[in-house]
Amino acid sequence: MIITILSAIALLILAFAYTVTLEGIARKIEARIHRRCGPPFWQNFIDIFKSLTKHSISHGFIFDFGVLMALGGTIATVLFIPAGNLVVFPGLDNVFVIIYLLAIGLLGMAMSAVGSGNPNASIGIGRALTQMLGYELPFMIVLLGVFFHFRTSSLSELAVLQNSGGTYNVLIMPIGAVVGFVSLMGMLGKKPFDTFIAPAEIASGPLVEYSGKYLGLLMTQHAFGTFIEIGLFVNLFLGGGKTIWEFLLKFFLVYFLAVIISSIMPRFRVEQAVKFYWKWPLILSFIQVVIVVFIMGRRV
Amino acid sequence: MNPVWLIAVPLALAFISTFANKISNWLLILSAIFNAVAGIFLSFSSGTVSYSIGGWRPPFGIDLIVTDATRILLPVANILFFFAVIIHFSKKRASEKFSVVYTISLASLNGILLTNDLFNLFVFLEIAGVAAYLLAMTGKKGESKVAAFKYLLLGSVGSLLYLLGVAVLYAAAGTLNISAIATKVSDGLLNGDVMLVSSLLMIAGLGVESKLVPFNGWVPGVFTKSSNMATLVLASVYPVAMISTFSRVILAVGDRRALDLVIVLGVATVLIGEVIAFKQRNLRSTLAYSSIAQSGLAIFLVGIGTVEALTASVMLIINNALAKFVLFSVDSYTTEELGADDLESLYGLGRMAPVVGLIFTVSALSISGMPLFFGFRAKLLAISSSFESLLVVPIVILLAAVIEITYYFRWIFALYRPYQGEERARLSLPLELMAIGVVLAAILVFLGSSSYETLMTFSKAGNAMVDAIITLGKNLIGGV
Amino acid sequence: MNNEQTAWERVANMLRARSLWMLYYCTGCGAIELPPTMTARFDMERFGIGPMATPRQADILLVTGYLSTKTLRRVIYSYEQMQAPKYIVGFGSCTINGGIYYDSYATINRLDLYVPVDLYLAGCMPRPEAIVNGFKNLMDKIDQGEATGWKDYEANYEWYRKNQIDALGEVYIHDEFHE
Amino acid sequence: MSILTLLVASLLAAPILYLLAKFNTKIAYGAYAALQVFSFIYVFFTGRSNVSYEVIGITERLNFNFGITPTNWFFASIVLLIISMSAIFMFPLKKSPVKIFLLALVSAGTLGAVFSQDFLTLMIFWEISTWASLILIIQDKEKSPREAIKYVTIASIGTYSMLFAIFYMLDKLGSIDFSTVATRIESATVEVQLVILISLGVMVLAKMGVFPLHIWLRGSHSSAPDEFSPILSGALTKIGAFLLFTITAALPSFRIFSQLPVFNGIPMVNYTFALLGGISIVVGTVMAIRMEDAKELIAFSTVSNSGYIVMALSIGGTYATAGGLMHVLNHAMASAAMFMAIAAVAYRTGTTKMHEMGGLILKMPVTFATYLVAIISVAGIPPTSGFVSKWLIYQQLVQNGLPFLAFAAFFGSIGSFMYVFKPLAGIFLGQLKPQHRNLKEVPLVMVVPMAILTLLTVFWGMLPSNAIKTINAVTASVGINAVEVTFSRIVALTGEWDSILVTTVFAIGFFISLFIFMRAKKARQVDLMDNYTAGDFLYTSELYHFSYRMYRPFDRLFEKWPSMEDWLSSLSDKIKELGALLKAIFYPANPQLYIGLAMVAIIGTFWWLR
Repeated sequence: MIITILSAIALLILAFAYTVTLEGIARKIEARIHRRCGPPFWQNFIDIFKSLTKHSISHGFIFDFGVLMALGGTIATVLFIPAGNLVVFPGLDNVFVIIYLLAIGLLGMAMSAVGSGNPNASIGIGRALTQMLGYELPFMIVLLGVFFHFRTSSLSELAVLQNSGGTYNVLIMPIGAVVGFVSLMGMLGKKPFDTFIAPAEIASGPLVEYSGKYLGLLMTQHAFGTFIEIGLFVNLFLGGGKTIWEFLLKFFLVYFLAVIISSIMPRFRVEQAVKFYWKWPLILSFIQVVIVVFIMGRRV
Repeated sequence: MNPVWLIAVPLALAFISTFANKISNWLLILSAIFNAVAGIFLSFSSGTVSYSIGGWRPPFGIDLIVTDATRILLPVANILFFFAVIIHFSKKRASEKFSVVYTISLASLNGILLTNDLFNLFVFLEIAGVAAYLLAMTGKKGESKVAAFKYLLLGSVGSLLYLLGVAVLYAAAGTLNISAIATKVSDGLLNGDVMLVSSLLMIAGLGVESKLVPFNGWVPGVFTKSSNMATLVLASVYPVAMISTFSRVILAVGDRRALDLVIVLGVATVLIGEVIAFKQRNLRSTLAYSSIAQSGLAIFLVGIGTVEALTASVMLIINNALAKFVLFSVDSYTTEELGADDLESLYGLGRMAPVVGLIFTVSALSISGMPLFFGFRAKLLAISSSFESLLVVPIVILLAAVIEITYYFRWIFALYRPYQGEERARLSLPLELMAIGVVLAAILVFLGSSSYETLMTFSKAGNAMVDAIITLGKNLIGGV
Repeated sequence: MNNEQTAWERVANMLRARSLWMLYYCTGCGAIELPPTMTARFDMERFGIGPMATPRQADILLVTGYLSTKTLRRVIYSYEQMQAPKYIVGFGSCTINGGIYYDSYATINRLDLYVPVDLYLAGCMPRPEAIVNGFKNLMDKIDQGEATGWKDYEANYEWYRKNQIDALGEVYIHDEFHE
Repeated sequence: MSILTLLVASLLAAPILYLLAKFNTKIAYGAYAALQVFSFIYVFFTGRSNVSYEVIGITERLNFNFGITPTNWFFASIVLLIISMSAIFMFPLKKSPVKIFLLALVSAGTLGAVFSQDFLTLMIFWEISTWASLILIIQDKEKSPREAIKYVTIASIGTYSMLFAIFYMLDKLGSIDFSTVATRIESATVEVQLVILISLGVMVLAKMGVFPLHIWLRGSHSSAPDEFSPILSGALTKIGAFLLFTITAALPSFRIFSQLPVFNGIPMVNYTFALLGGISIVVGTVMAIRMEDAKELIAFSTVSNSGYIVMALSIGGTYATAGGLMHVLNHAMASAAMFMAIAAVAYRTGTTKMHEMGGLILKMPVTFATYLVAIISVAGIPPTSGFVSKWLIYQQLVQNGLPFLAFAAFFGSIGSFMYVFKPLAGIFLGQLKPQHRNLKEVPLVMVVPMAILTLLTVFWGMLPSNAIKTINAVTASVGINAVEVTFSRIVALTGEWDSILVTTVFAIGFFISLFIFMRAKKARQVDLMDNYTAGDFLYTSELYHFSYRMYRPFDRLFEKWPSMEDWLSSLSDKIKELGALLKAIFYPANPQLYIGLAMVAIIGTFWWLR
């Protein structure tokens, strides 16, 4: 019990510190690609804490409640992500639970944003939900193949099985891993799939009315969300890690790749994004899962 | 009581009324009352009884036959006729010209239901036919004359074909008594090809009056163009006699092979009738095509020929007669009151005149075979017995039933839809129509929700349809 | 001006100085100087300064160019939608003295009569170097707790309000077509 | 007292209530609600343990067979729960004697159907409730007759298909009892088995509103009286699930079709049904996303969720069967709660068009909470019961390796976020319309049933083991393995999860964020109209409420798809054209043509038969 609580606290702090640092590094990387100098890597910490010190406005009960629900749901989800050998709830970290628990955060965010009464927020949420229907489908279908193959949907067990089997899933199911990565880009809201934020067009969409601490909380939520999404990918396809350091390294590599790709991309319109996801990633995911189910079979 | 009175009394009264034109209406009513009472009286006994006419023993002379089937169908036909007469004459604008025709048609219909002789049947068919042609031309417009003329043409051809069939059969069997021929047929004494030819000719001949495709071209014209009273009689009373006689004759003296044809034609009639009825936007023509479909339904069961099938057939005939009576009288009432009977002009009728709405709904639901109504029991039995045949038969029947339900519900909903047109005067429902409609609707509901024992009567009728004539024939031949 | 700060405020001000999100109100031609300031040549982001989409999120209101009575109304509205601590940067000489259109009936000549301006960037237009320099000055001011325009606005709201009404007039019919 | 007494009482209640309502509608509605609540309590508490059978003879071969088995009890409790809640809920709404008569008839028919032990009893009582509901649908609204015609057609397709199946069974197997048929069907030939199960399946598809027979749902559900929609969607479609469970689980469809081609452990027939379920998930989801009327939207969500139930029960197996039954439970509650919430809103605002409302959250907080929990359940998010069923269904999909069905399941699940959020945003969130400024929450009598359904949804979400244990008893009675559960954990093939843990962790996360939120500076409350407008001034709230065509980009993707909505009307046009053709052939204008036709027929048949 005590160990669970301690590891939960450790995981939360790790997730926050590491992801926010990486976000800062990402800004730096992006700046370097633009041939700029870029902000210091701790810039995102400053941004978050500054936001928390500012004054803010609220648009009523649901505006507050939704933000709390978003952050609460996301924090809850983080606790189910195994980080190397730091596993808070071994065996109970079912991927379906993680994906649906993450949806609480999304729903809270959506409610709060629309509760602000700003149409830009509604448009942004509409786009975000539409895009979600795009990227989740191929991802979930690939997951079906993974679970079928390994006979488990527990994230930590999947990582252990990959490590003990000697090969990572990215080698066993390369097509699936590619699809998973493309879906991950959508989940992270990285370009070209960031149409729901679109600052110049719909004034940053869902975030349009958030000020001060609300913005700070949502930035924290975003950091946790990033940790969950990349953590899922690392554990599913790259075997998690035997130690926490291995996990963090893989995490960094995946995030780095995503940032590099996103910084040279233009932006899809939302229906283009959905069409894209329903074309190549979906076809590839079906190919992958058919290979897994009908040719490879279950892992012995 | 000797059933010959059911024929003789109306015939005699008709004869009198040709001389006493003034009282012909009263004579019609008198004969209708007499026949209704006598019909009911007849139904109290049971079993198959043969009555010889003129003292000649049956295989040689003409005889009338009363079976368990007749005991149901005869009262139904006579009572409905009586109701039709009441509805008609209560309006006080009855034309006296046609009273004789009605009286004669009553006599001939009873004759058709009762006779056990093929040639005698032909005579009654001719009389009924001539009466029907005259009734068909009673419509207000000239179109009804055209329709009646078509009916005349088809009817005469049908009668001739029937007569030809009878002649062929007579040449082969040497007798005209249905029971006697039936015995010979069942003993295999007749040549197969001769039988087939005569059966085909008789199917075609009787098919005209029984509204079997493709011999029923007259139906839509006559039913839509003729006067209300004539349509009521032609659509509810005539089918009872015609379809039951069709099945009686074909089952008794028909070739087994011809029964396949009956199934095919019956099912085709159902499908064609329902599909065309679905298209109609006018209540009376919908009902006309629905009548065609219903007779097809009753007739294809004859082709199956089991007791269950014939029971279903009798039930369908009665269900159709009762329900169509109500539906056609509601239709004639609306055409008179509202001037039209298309879908839009019926809007709101059910709210304006609740009783009309109620009896219409009950009858329509019964015809389309909803649970709780008589039609459901009939259709249930029909479908279950149709499994004797190919699997495609019940499927087609069910498909047709779906179409039927859809268009009947269109009409029911139309009745209850809010009406947006100009203000209409409050409709006053004639008392007798209300009473008769409610009684008939109540009977439909009662029979639909009654226990199995009540429906045993129909089972007896179905049994009689299959067995009675041939049993009688065996006795007769044995007697010879 | 009272310059004493609690420790908490000092930390907060330090953070605020290093993370400045700006809302640029492109009223005039001055905005053309911002892209070079943000992109590779001068790279504003290294100071933690970045553009934000809405006044709710922003710390700095950048009024880039001359103001007419019509735009001033919107500047004030946007400023009031921003959350404290908030700073206004008047960009170019138009915000100081009306610029080349100073004698037009519709031009607002002095921005700080209506909203508290924490920093003016002089020039027509100021070069990116000047902008960066100005922002550095603003950061220093914030760090030391001297950029207190938002407090002034709260304290002297009556005065600002009167000036605003004098320039813009009272609006009696509140709908989309009159304000 | 027995089930039979209850049934007779509810049937007799219909005319009595009608007469009572002529006298005083309030007493009649109160009596109706009391009767329904009593039946629910009676069935729920007495039927759980005992198994009993009752028979009334109607013919020598056919009987009305009633019985309480775990299956009957399970479905009856769900259906009666929904009906009794709606019965309380409808009290303040528009009353009429006809409506109460029909409602009582619907309830009686439903009661008879869920306690039936043979197909004919099931069908007859089902038909009673169907036809009563049909007339009930056309009571209130203008457009309803046109929509009800679709219902009639589809329902009669189902009815006659089932009638066909019943007589076919009687003919080939000699019985229509569930239990006797289950034993005899195994020795029948494949054709017989196929005909029986497919024609019963058509009934299921028609009544549950599953592709391709789903077209009636939109019109009927949306044009039904507001108080009746919860019953229609929550209770009546669930009888279809009862029949489906009977034919897939009680009749051993898996064993008897195992000689046919089998895909991933699922026989072809079941796979086809599952596929139809999958298609209706997708169709229902896409159409629901595109609707602008809240009731039409929920109607399509019913299509989608019926698809889930059909898919799960057709796949069979331990997890999908349990998941399907669980989904019956939580979709009944969720859809009833959603329809109730919309009815409550419509009761106050008089409209169900989403873009005509907005910002009602503070005006109608309980209604909002009801709707919120219901949609969380529909979307399958953890602390509600909706997640449990979806999780179980996914387990089976993974176990059998069914990517195409899984595609549909995932599509429906993720797509449901989109459609359930639309009414939430359109009705409850966003800008308040000026004409709704003085709205109040609905009366207590409407609030209570909504609250009960909400609490039950959350309860079974936090403690699914409670429901799963009951479902295990149901599945055990038909010989399917039980899902392994402990107090808080559910264990399945690919892992386990702990509902209490998930709830606790979520609560902890929530309190962490609440702590940060409280520590930071208190926010200033501003009006909804004080909003970022790019500097423009705003006074008309309608202009700032974005809910009409919220998913326009998504809409555009599906604009050119063929509309199943037009299928029926085009079919009816086809039938009419065929009618015109047949009329031209068989009823020409000239009498000589008839006679020619008749002659051709006679000669032709002579050669055929000879």
